[in-house]
Amino acid sequence: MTLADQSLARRTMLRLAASAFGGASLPAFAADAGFAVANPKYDTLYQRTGTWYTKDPVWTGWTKPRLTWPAAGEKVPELTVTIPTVQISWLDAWRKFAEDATKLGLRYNIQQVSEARWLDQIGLHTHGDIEVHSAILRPERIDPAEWATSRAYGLDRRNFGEWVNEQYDAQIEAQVGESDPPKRLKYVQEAQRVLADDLYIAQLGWGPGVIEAYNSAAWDGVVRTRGFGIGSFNAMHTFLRAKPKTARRKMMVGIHSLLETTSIIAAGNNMRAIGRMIYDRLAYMDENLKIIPWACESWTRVDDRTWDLKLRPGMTFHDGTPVTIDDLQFTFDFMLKYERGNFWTANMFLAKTEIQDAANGILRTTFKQPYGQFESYFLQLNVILPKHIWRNIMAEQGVGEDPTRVRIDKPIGSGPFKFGRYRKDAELQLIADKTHFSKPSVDEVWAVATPSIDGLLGRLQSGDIDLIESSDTHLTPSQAKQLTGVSGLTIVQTPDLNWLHAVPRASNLPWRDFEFRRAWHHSIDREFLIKVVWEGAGRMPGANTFFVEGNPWNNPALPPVPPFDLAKARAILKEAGYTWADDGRLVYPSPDDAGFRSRVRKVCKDGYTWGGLEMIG
Amino acid sequence: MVGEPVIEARDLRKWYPVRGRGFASLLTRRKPEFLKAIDGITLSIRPGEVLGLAGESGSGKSTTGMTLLKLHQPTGGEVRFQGLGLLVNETNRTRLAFRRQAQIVFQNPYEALNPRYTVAQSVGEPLSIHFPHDRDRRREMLLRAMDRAGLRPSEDYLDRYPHQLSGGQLQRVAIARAISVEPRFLVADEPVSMLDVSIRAGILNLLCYFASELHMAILYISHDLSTMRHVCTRIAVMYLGRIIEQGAADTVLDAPLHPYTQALVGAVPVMAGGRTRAPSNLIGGPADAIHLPGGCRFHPRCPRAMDVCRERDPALDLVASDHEVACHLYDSLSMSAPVRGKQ
Amino acid sequence: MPLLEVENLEVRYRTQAGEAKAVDGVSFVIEPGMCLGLVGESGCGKSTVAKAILGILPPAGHIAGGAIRYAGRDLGGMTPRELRAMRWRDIALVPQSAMNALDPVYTVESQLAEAIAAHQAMPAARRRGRIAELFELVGLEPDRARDYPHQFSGGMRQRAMIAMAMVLDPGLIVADEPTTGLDVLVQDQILRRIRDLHDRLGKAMLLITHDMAVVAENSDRIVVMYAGRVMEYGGEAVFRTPYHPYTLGLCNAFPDLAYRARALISIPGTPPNLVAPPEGCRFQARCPFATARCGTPPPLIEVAPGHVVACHHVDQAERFRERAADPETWREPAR
Amino acid sequence: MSRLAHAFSRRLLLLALTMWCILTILFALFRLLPGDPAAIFVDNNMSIEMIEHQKQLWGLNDPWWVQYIRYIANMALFRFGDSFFQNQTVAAILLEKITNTCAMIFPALVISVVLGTIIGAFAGWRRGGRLEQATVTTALILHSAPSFFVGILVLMVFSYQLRWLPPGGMTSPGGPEGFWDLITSADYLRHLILPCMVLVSREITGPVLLVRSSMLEIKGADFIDILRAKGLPEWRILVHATRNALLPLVTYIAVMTGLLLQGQVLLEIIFAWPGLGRELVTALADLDYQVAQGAVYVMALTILLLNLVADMLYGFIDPRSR
Amino acid sequence: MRGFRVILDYPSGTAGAIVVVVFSLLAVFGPAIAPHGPFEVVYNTDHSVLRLSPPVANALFGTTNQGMDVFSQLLWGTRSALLVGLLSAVGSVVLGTAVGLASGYFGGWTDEVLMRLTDVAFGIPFLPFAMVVISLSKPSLGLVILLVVVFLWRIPARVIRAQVLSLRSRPFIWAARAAGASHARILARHIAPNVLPLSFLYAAIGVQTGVMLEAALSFLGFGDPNAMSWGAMLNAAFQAGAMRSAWWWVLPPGVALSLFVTAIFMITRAYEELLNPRLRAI
Repeated sequence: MTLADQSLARRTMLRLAASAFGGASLPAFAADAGFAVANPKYDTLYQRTGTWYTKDPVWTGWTKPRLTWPAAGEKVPELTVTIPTVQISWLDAWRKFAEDATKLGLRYNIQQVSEARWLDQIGLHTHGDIEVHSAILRPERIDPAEWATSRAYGLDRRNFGEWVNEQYDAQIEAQVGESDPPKRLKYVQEAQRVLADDLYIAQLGWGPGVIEAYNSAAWDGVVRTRGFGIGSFNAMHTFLRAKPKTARRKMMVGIHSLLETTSIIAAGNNMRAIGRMIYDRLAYMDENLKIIPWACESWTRVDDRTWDLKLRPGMTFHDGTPVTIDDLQFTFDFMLKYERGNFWTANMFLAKTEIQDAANGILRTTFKQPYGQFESYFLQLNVILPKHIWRNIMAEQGVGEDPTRVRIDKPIGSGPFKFGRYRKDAELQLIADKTHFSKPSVDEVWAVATPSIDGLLGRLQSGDIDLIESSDTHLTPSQAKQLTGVSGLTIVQTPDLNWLHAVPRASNLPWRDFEFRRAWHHSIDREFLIKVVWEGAGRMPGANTFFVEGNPWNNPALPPVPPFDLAKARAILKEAGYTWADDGRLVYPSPDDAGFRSRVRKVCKDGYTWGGLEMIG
Repeated sequence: MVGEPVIEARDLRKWYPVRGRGFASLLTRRKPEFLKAIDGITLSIRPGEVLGLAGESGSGKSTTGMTLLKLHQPTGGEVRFQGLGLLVNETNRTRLAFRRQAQIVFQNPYEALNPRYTVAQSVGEPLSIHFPHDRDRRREMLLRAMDRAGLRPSEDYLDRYPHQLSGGQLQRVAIARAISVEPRFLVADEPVSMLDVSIRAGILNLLCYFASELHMAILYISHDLSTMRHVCTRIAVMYLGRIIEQGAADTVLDAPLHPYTQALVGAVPVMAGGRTRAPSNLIGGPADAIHLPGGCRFHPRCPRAMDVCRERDPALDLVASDHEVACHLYDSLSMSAPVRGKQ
Repeated sequence: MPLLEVENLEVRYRTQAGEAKAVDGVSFVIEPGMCLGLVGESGCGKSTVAKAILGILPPAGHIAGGAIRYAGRDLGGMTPRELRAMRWRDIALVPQSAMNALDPVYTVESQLAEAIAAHQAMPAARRRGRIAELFELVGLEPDRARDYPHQFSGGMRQRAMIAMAMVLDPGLIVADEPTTGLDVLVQDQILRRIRDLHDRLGKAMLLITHDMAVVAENSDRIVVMYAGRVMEYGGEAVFRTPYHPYTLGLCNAFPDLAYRARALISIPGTPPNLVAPPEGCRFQARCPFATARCGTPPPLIEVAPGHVVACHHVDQAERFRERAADPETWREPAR
Repeated sequence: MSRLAHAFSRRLLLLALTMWCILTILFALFRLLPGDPAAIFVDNNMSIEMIEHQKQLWGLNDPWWVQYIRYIANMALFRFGDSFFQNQTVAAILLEKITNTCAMIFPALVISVVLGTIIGAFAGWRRGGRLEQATVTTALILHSAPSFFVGILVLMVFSYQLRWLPPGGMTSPGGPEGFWDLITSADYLRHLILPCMVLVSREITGPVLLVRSSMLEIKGADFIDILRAKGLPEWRILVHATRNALLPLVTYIAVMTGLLLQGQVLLEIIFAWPGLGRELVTALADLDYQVAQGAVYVMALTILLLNLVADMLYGFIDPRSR
Repeated sequence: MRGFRVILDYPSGTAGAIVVVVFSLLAVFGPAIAPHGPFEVVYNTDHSVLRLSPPVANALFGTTNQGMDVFSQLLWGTRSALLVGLLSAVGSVVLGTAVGLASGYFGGWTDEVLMRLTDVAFGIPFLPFAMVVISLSKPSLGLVILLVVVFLWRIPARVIRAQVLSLRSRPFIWAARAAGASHARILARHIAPNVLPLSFLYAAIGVQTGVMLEAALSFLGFGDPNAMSWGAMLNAAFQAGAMRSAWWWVLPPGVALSLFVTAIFMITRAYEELLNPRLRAI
């Protein structure tokens, strides 16, 4: 289930008119609450709507005691983990982690809340000690900017652990401004090293594996895209290249839900992926995640912040109008003028576009700053909108400045699939555009909404669908096992890039103590998650990084994940001055333990600088 | 017939609002309409006297009984019990005192007892309310009441449940309950109309006994004039919330004056009378108690209606000693018409 | 030939306690044009007799013996089809509490029309005419025919029931407690209407009631029932010179408006359990004059022409009448 | 004003009052439960200024009573606003989903009522028979099996194993479009069979038991004896009895429709039926609170309106209450 | 109680009573006899997980996809299911009876206000409403019970009010009033005992409805994730896509649910016939 993450992304779509930047004046940070930030640059991390977290009674009620020096003999408090109720596997894993932690004298308070509440809580940083989250892949999320920034960068408000490591942040800031991929890789790898070294996030497991089943009696040549599998609309290679074995040239795809808009500007995950099958992206990735030209035949780097794009010649929109460089320029103009949602991430640094050579279809794009994510964000996320349709659409529909309110009932693009018929929450027909340069072999692709895994498996078994759209739904090994006997079905596993991580509240006690973090890492039985919960379909994480082995941005030379070893954990804690109370609970080192004091002040491991919250008093 | 009246009602009124109350009618603001179940009646009963209240269903007989007992709150008028007004200065103590003195027996004996109570519990309930701390006295009064009600020997009945008793026995239990606290005033609301002929007499005789021997004042409510002959000392005839004729039992039954009473008496089949009764000549059925006709409320049905009947509401006037009638036919006969607030 | 002969009728009900002999050997005869009054207290089986005659006993009840003959034809020997054809055309019913006797969701007219339609083909217009005619006859406004039963008052409903009973011009009308629950004035009107039908149209009637005065006023012959059996059967003499102690008791207990000063005397005790009735006379347990002989079934003795009494002691009737007037005679024996 | 009109206006007023209470509860639920409503609308990626602007747009900075009045006014006028995530008005979304849900429940309702009445009438008429016992017991067992359980079982048997019937949805992919074309097509009927079967198996219990017990009551009524005494054939009497027994059914049908309308979430998920209940589940998961709020409101309103209709209808059908 | 004995007069009532007693025993003693915890993973001898196994010796009803023992889960689930059923029944009936008594007995504005409240409760669609509340707050058994109570009290309230209204005008109540009994005495001694059988009936119906609704909510994923209940088991099986193959996982909770609900139905039907003699007439 990936609804949670979807919503996070989707919430971006709530659009803001371009004029939305009205200045709301905030009261001073921390006023008299006693909070202070080591490096004032990071004040903004604690800024929330209309006020500061330091003014939020829930947040301060939680944080203040955790920033107060523990008294002599004070026990390490219960550690709160908040898990959305839909994530049954997370809970299964944490039950075991909690059981093990008890042996260390740690108590977990596992809170289960509805997904809505969970999002609400992590958004307000009131979720407790640990945020658990899993990866959901989209092509652009292969880019390091995505997770490395959101979960660990000191200025990002999705940095739920409020971990502020200035050395790490320097690498993140450098990679964003580095437009040369090899150099950027260096920064990213260095950032990963800091992250893994400082033991901030905990990778719980790599996986679960991408296992899928498809109707091999009817289809040949499905394509396994690394991390995405065979049936993803985000990586549509199968739909472009699969060959029908029978007379039926329609491919039926089961999909969890189809309850959305058909406007690509307003769409959420699924529909946006489908939208990009209808509209052409500028660049795409192949099954090995290598960026390949798509609607842009090629692109040339002019300097740090300037690129020339060359449009692929001979493309036409589905209504027969040829695609011209005008359309491309119009698209960027439209995005710059209105769009602050889905395409904002791709275009936030774009400064301007000029037509360089109309005859050869060359457009020059200029950015506000050196731009490291040009290929992975800018080229992959942007599409070409038909100018003749979109030119006056905002005015015609009277939607003011908000492009998400535009209704596009029958999208027309230049992509490999034409929009066929659509019934919300039921079915969507995509008709292959045989004139497209990628020339799909199928005639049609039908997405059939089936809201339960049980229904999807049943339909696979009965032959009503050929495969399952895999952005949302993979099979577990036991599900795959159930389908192995079914004639005509073939089970395939694709190398995966997924993970499940936990982010502790680094700025708070006891996590402020690096030695505690170190011991904690040893208390996590990652193997249980992989062997039992994921039924073996996963890998032991090689390191505490978001870039799973197999991801092009992975740093192969990282310190390994601390192994599950309760004895070692105990030894570390003992070494660091922790003791155990009569009831077995872990007790903080004595208040005059100088080593403890200095570790807690520094938060980060020796060699790094802490820029975040200071202890009170 | 001696002594001061035990109970007296003066210009007693009980009106029921007919339209629904509540939020919605607050909002719709409809004018309230009233069903005038009792519309200004005056009566009194002395110790040892049995007043029969006769009339068709819907005439307000039962409501009168309930209102006299304050089981319904009167809308207007006055009820005096042993000379004291009941509506003023009511305290919990006076309320209880009144409850001890005034009791009721209902028509349907099958419904008159709590099905989950034994006879002893039912009969003993008033006692335990009024003498909560005196066990022996309660026991004694209980047995006396059972004996007086003819439930002999009482041990046979004490532990039985209502469903184990016959209708007649049930009615005796109900009576025993009513008289257990030795009240001075008893309302008997159609006490025999649901009983078989063969056992009616016993109940009626009990009532006579209470009046004559225990000097209770009894209001006997019935539509059956033939039983009244045997029980009542006086009879009042009600029509649409008013008493239209009142007098000694034999006088009213043998020489009724009001055309309505005449019709009522004439309509009772008699065993020995053969087929000699004259046909009733009333017109139509009773009027709507909500939209009462102007003038005499009986005039639309009255075979002898005159012009004056349509205009003026006749008062209950004395026409002979202990015989009152509210009818314009007897205007000339009326002796020293007592002045009571005429509308 | 008598119109209706009931001979030794036995009706039994299945109850949880066993079979109850609700009617046990009841016989009487109704001649054309005659009104027979069947009087008795509740539970004596008088309504069961009516139901048996009409063939509408509830599922738990059945005729266990005897015969009911209408115009010489035994109802027991008829096919259901013949029975159905006979019902209402020959024997109609004016039931107790007309409140529930009419289907509340159909108009009165349609319920009358239905009775006609079930037995004879008649064009709708003529049917309506017939109904209007009957309404006039019973004193209802014909335009009220299309009202629903609840729009009628109790008296009007009972009149409508009479009209319905008359709709096929039956040979016999069974009136089962036709005025119970009605006010005196209405009761009087209804009874007069029924008597009128009987007198004027010569309808044979079976009038069932617990009200002795009603029977006395309206019937040619009287049957007194007690606990499923006939106690006394005869003309008006039944009440004037009763022979049976039960009839005596009833007369003493009945408050009559016409008698001024007479002590009312009730009959002590309760009716016998019909599942296991006593041997012999059913009244013996309550009878102040009972002797050992009463333990055997009493003979039916014709004390006067057409006046039959089921008692061992008819010879002492004179003495009984005297003693019965004394309340002490009926004093409940101590148990 | 006639009595009926007066009763009707009184009922309407009460309905408005009730609806107002329910709306207030909804308002309180969505706004007073812990959490910042702004967190629902905004993304952590946005700048503080954008979020503030967004709050302004949604009116979240207004005092609660201003929000409350605006909310009640909007709801009363059926202005549910726009869906956060589907750029469509909530009203349009709900209308479509209600239509779909109705396309599932109405056939089931009709079958349940008609069949249930017939079975119930016979069961009540032939009281005590083995048939009656069997009917009642079967009805109870069918009613007790949770519909989601039964739903999955029938899917397994008829769809996945035997492949006789489609595994869910309202139509096959590419089936007929347009409301009338759809509901008159054989394809839709084939898709309807399984959910309808499950629904009927469950909902038929109500009419069966209700008609049976009112039949039992009516069977003892005096007028049935009279009908028999009138010499009417048995079936005519049965017609009379059934017509009387149907009166309480009218109320029941309305209540049942309301229950069905709100309660088909489970079946809609199992049978992939694009209905109102499923929309609500998705809306909640997506935090599309405008839709969720509108859906609950519409369901509550439907229930109340159906109750009103039932009361009024009862007034028309039962001559006694006219 | 007299009622219980009469229920046993009906064969179906007896059957129902036996089933309910068995389930109650399981609810009380089940967890003690359960070989495993509700979430405990069962391992094979070679320390691999006994995953999706049909019934075997050390997992009587087989295991789930996570290797948890279905038999143990069923026993634990019986406890939570019955707990929800019982508590929501008690809660709703106590509340409903109180409202019904007050509203029916005192009438007037008390009645008006309480009945309008009941109207509101009748207008609330349960499942949607419960889903909204749970998704806005923290799911727990307590919340589920509370919601079921909020949903259920309205029916006993209305029925008991009607009953009280008819009782209130019964002569024996008037007689008690004439005897000087206070309102409290009449309510406690005369009215309440006479509506208790109805309350009992609605309590039984409440148990059944509570169990059903908890199962439905759990099945939709709105149940308490820490409580193992029948609905949660079905939900787990459904989410695991194991419905079509792991019959040993699906059938126990499904059958238990149907059986329990049927059993209560049987009891309430028998009890209803007891209360309404018309249904009993031969």
